[in-house]
Amino acid sequence: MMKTVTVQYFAAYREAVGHAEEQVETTAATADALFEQLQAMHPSLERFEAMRVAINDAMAGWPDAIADGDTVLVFPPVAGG
Amino acid sequence: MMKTVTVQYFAAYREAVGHAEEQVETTAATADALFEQLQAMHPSLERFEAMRVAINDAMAGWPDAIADGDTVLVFPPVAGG
Amino acid sequence: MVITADAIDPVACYAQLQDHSCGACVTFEGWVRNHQDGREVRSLEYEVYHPLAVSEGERVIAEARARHPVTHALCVHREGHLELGDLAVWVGVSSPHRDESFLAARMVIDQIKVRLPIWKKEHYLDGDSGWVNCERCANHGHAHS
Amino acid sequence: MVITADAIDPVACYAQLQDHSCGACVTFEGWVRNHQDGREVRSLEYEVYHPLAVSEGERVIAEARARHPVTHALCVHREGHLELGDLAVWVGVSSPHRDESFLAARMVIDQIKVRLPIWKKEHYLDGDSGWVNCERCANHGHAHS
Repeated sequence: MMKTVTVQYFAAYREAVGHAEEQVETTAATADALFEQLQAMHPSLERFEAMRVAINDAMAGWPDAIADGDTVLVFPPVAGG
Repeated sequence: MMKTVTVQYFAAYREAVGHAEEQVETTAATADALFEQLQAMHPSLERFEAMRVAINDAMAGWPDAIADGDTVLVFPPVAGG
Repeated sequence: MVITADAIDPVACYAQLQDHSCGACVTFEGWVRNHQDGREVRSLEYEVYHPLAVSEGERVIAEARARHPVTHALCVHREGHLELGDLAVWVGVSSPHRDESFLAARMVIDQIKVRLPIWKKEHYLDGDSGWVNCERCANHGHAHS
Repeated sequence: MVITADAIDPVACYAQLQDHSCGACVTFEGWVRNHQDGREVRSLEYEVYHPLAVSEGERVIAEARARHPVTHALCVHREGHLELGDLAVWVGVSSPHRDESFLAARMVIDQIKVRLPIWKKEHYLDGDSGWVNCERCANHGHAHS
């Protein structure tokens, strides 16, 4: 089923992609499948073990489902402190 | 052999004995034996496992020897911090 | 959990920990250091995603308090441009006895560093700059302060 | 190692830890607490035997630095009369990375409390007062902050 989600990129990912936000049409069932599609769209988007995802401003897991209208935040490895 | 040592008492021991310093004539070979003599002189002087001794301004052990003219510091259990 | 673009005032933060029922106070400060993995650092930027940095920071503090019962626990993190020696993160804890304060402070900073959506870009003395990967990042594993 | 009859100024102490090679700073403060073993405390006195408190304190700091290499490590302890909330002891450490600072600060305060010739007399709200035995004292074993 085709969904439209808003994807937001941060820090190194924003610089790799070249913009902070985009609308993406996708059939991906999970955040992880969506990330694969994003990598196909942006070959510079590197996969890291420590990358994280949030859906609608809540921390989520990569196997979590995504729904039409979701905002998906793609976080490269964090480095606070 | 009879020796003369200066004994200094601190905190709870000073209050138990009633003064901070005294000259003591002793035949005690060690600090521990001297403490037994001090307890005989001052029954209020309580033995604690955590009590410590210093000889001539250096931390010492209770089995350490004492010599004529030494200054022996008798420390009740410490409680810094 | 506070995220601020202004310089952190550790004295003002510390005042919030004071409590006559507490005999112990532990603070941790993260400072901008002049070297990282053998490179000389000139300055850095923190990028923070506020909504989740605050909520995840509050969760970290609540978890630390649940495991190590302390009376007060606070954390403040900078965002924006920082110079060498600047205070990047402040963690402060107070409790009746010291064991809980040490353990809670350590747990808070350890978790803050790996869980909050905060990213650090280092500017090097040689003119180069780069995003720092987190300390548990498998691809570029190395220890930070 | 500093023993002082004046109020400890944590900001002045802290300034001595600052160093651009350090990314971490841990401080421990011991405060006068309003309760001890179920009794309400009003104030206290510290008695210190200076020559050995200073030399033993320097030894404690040197041992902590040998085990946990840190860049700066300082300890200041009060003597005399202290009121509730007063700063009784301050330990501060800075190092490139945080692990060493946490471990050294903890080791310094743990050893300061059991090794330095410092005694604490508590004045209780009920008018009574008494010398506190050290936290490892077998006769009256109990934990302090």
